[in-house]
Amino acid sequence: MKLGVYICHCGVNIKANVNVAKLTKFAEQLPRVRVARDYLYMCSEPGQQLIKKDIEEHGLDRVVVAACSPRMHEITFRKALRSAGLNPHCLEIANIREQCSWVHEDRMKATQKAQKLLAAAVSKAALLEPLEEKEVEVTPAALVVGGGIAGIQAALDIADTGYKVYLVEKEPSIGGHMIQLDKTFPTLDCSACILTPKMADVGNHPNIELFSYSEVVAVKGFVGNFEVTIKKKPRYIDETKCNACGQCAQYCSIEVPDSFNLNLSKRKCIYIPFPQSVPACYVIDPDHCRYLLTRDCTQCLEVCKQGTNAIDFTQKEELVEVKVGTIVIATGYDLFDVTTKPEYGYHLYDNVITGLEFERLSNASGPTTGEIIINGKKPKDVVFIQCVGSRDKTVGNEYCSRVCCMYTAKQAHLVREKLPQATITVFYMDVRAFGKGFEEFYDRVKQEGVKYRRGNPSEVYRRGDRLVVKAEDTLQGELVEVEADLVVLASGIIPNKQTAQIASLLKLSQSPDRFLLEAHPKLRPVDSASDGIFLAGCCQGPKDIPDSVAQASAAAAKSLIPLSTGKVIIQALTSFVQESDCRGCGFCVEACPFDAIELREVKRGRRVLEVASVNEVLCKGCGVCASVCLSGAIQQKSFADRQILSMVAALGEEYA
Amino acid sequence: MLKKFDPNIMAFLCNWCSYAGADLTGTSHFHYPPNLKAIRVMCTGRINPLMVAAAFRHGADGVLISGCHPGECHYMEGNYLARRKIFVFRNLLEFVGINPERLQMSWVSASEGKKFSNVVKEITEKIKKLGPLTTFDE
Amino acid sequence: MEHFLLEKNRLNEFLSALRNYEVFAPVRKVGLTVFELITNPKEAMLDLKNQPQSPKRVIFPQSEILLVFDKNNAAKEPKGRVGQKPQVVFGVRPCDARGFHMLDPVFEREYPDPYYLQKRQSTLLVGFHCSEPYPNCFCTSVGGNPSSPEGLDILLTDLGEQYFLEVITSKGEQVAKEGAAVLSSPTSQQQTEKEKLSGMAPQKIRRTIDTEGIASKIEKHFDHSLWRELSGKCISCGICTYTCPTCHCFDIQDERVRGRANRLRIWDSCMFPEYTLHASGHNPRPTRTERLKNRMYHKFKQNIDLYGVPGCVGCGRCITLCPENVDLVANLKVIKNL
Amino acid sequence: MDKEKLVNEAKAVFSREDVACLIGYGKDSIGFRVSPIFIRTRDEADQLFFSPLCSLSLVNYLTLEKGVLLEGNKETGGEKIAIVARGCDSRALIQLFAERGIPREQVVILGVPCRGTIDLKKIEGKFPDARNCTEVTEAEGMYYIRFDNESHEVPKEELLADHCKHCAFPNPLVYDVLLEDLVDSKGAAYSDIEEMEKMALEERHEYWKDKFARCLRCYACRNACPLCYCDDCILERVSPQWVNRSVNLSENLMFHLARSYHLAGRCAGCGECERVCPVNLPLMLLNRKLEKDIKNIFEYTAGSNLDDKPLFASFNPKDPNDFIF
Repeated sequence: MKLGVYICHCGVNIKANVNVAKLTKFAEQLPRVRVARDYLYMCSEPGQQLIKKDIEEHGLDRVVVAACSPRMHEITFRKALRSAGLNPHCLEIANIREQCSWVHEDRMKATQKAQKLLAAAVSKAALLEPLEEKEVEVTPAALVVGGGIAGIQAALDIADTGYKVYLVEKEPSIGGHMIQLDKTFPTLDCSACILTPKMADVGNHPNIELFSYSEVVAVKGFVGNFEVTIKKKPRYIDETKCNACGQCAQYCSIEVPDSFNLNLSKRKCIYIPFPQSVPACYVIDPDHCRYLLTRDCTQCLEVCKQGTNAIDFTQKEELVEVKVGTIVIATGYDLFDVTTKPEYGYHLYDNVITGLEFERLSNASGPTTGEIIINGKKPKDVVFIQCVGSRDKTVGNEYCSRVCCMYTAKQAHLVREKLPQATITVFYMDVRAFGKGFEEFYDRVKQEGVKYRRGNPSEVYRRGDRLVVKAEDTLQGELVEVEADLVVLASGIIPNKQTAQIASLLKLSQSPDRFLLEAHPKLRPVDSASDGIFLAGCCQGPKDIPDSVAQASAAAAKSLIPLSTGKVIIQALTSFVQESDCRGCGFCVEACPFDAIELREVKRGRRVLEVASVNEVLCKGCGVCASVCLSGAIQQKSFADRQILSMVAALGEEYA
Repeated sequence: MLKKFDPNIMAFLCNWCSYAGADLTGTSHFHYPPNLKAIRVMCTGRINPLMVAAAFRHGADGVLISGCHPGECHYMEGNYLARRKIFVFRNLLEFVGINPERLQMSWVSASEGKKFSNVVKEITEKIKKLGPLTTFDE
Repeated sequence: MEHFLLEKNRLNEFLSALRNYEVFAPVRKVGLTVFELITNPKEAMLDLKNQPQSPKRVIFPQSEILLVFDKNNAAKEPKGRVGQKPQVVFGVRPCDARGFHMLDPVFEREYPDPYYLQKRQSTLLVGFHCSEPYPNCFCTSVGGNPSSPEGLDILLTDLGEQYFLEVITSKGEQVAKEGAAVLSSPTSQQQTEKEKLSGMAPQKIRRTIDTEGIASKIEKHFDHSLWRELSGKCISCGICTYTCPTCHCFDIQDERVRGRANRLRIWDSCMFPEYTLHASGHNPRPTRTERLKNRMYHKFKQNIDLYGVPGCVGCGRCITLCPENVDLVANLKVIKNL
Repeated sequence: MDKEKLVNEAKAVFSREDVACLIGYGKDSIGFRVSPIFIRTRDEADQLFFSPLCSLSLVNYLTLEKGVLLEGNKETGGEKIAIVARGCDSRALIQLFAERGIPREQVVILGVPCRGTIDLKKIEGKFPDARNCTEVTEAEGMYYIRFDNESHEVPKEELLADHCKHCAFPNPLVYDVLLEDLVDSKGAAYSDIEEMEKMALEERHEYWKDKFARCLRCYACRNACPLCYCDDCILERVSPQWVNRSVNLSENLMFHLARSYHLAGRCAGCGECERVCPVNLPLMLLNRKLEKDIKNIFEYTAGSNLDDKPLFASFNPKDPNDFIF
């Protein structure tokens, strides 16, 4: 066995804190090492050439690279090995940057640690075995979960490329939060105007199969071959027949708060969320429908029978199975629950509202047809409070919601437009106007006579028939009380309440802010940690519309890679069974979280016995099986007991 | 002069959370003592407590096993399975008179770079206080 | 050689006088009687009846470092391998002393083994006449005797208040000199009593077997189905071989821990399946039947062919300590009666 | 135990004609010793007996050199093995069945309710010169022992095997034939373990160091264990080498940590490891310590239920988390 060891300076990132020359000398005397070199940037083209040349000239059969984390460049170096004709899995990386030079101050000790890490990598490398990477076919279809702007964009991009898309939306219509908004900052386009054509495109797209009023309930399989179970909730209306004539709603006698308008108005029990809904199909609210509850009302049924006869009370919940190659998650956000900040009085006063409620008030299709009327009156003094539920450790949200500064500025502008006489005050902590045209818009709003006061209000309370917002103006250094008859709370963004459920369904991780975690914050911002599953929009973190759209298109592009290549390489680090050692106890079968192991009969001499057998396609390579096996028969490739133990032994030695 | 006790601590870190978290510690340049040396595994569920015993036998004064927070395992259950095994093994160690504090387990996510450095600092201090593990010196 | 008398209450003084020797004696450790280096004569427990392990390990330890390697692969002898002082093993039963006699030719002939021989030459055996044999003792059936001095340098016989001390070899004479201050001369009456005890001893042995002709029976019935019955109870553990005073098989292993690399000699046991496992995976003694047969063949056929005596001193440990009561004497009888 | 009943039931087992071999207890000719005997014909069943001296477990013979008991009796065409099993043995059997060591259908179980067995080391220590014991019976806390034409009465406490003192499963949990009426069972008791737990860490360390330093690594504890039945034990392998061959405290401790860990959630409490140890290591303390923790914390008892998932292949999100750093 011939090993090559390659030690990277990473410019000065490693070299500054690790004695690279000493490390190279040290590497030279390690067992089986044929050649040891150090280089400025091992990951660079010339660096990789060094490795390739040595593989060819010295006939190296294992390569150890001491550099940055394997999570950074393992793939880079594997490719280098492959191009030099060596199996890419004959590589071991010693992480002497992230876990050594960057975290230790004492150069001597960092060098000593680097020696140990390198010795461990060398001892493991000697035991590495070439692994075969297998390919599997990809189902040429994608699943998009969530029908907000991100989901819509992703679905359209994928479908336009010619692949089938299943778009699942839990609400009766796609559109998400964006369809509820009035104008969009900073350009002031009408949100619905720019969104509804895209929604219509979804509805009409030959490659998109829309599952509205549906949820994903189970996902099995792996990249290229996901099997998804979708639960279709009964609308009690035949989507193919309903022409959204609206007769039914006229006859329906039950009125319930209209959730689309954030309960600021009422709707009927049989309803369409909003006129441009896609699909353009009514839905019956099962919690309130008299027929469904007590069977004593058939008004809508009667009237519909005279029309398209679309109402069907016999509809049942339906489970549909689809097969897809990739999945885009675009489950969006929820608004921070402002009642958890009781000092702002949202639960007490009707004229304290949230930013989204303001959007509905201001929206021409909203409950007041766009007039800003609260308690029957046009407010004279309007106060906006920013950062409600954002940048606030007391409610567990340390992050900035990224949209509130600008939507507040936009809403202040709308107030100015609609109520030219009103005084408008914005309380803010910092104004973050970082996007294209944002600062200019903020400036414009200030010019329009909107008073920005720096300070985080401590309380909103009623004095007489008016509200008082109490705050410390931290620029003036004074306590201020501002009277208002409308207070708008710029509530922040939190992950959709179903995020945790989605995460466990798809085995995705969540970051501490509870948004879904991307595979890498810089380099893989739209990938999840699971192959074939991508993230778009606010499920990954707060975003404005252009960012959501951009990420959605990125996620679509990423998910198209396996679809268009038609093949994915399944990971090689699966488990394998040494059959002669297997006693067929089935502990691994029980322990495997992926049902990837089964017992299979084999003949051993005259005896027929059962041994474990791994389905490499289902195996995700966690190695749980290997840790419960008493006879050591099942092992994980590249993480076998003997490989791990060799590292343990090497780390236990002292090196000069 | 007595040589100052410089403990040898071995860590088994899961690829997805704690190893990534340790990488983030590096990227963020949070410092911690160099006593701890990590072995990457794909999941804490891979870790067999006998590996811990082997680490002690080969000279570790302390062992850290770190993985994803409960419910966040990349493989769904690996960390839960590991926790159970390590719990039992710690009890066994204690019963034969080896301080169970020498075997630590932590949950460090990919985003908890700061936490990782704190964990390493604390465990290093802890093992320094306990002194060298001499049971396996022979 | 000379005869002396040692007052029992002066035994500690006698042991203390052996300043120039490292003294091994049976000591009681965690409920067991084992031979260990003693620093204080009071530690010695002259519990002859309860020695589950023979003193074989004093000269032929279970694990013995032969060589130490350093980083540059330079090999050297381990420090302090050979005792600085000569050794005395005190409290040896005559059968165990005979055991050393059986080991000697193995390590002397063909390939003289310096590790064994150096220690053997610098070790002196002080034995006790065996007045109370174990229920499973059968030394008289394999050429031994509870009062035999064979293999010993000094033999003590318990006379009640005194020990009758016989010097057997010149090495023993040296020890007697060291302890001369506490030794006196026996009376003729004591001499007679000692001889009487010696004469009675063999009658206390309960178990006997006439080993005449067994070797040829084993040879002849090597493929007999009865071996399978005899080995039915055996669980393939190493107790019989590890407690046997004459078993001497060992394995050589290179081990590396914490940067220290050692070449070791470690006892092996023919009861283990791995003992004959070939690198190919083939095992010529795959089951307990072959292994148990081999052990009996080796002791009662091969050893006689090689060294003229059975490789067994009849100490009975393999019978007493066998957890499943595999009974060597009973098995020999079965074979003999075939 | 009524010998006649035992023999008759054993003979009845052979009348089924599908039983190749019956593993039972036979009186040995020496002292108090009892041996496993392998009955292959109806007539041989007369050799069977059961008394408090039957302290050994026979279950390991089911898996030792798999299938050898069956192959030995080709002419009968038998397929099944019958076995005399006490409470602890039945737990071992359940565990074996659950982990597919042997199929349930292949074993005919003659269940013996057990009042505890005598520690051979204790009784041989008390009567070292006994040549041939002819009878041991138990009544009201006393053993009545007859050997060499003498009769002795000894309090049960004095001779009872340590692991039997704490037995919570005296009755067979699984059987095809029950040989006696069931006996009363106490709950699990762990006073011995609790005592050990009270010791200072250092003190316990010294205690075990002294013990493990004595280990001969004869592997009798493993080979006698009904649940250590891998063809090729990982603790004897050289790649990976979990335990070096050197016999010293470090390696011995490694071996025993691994051995007891491998029995966590599997040990049936039969005490074989301790019984066979030639250097008297109190190995059941380790096994029982784990059994106690596993029972108290995970509510898991090995060998009590055929359908239980293996302890370490299952979890509860509410498993202890306090120890996490």
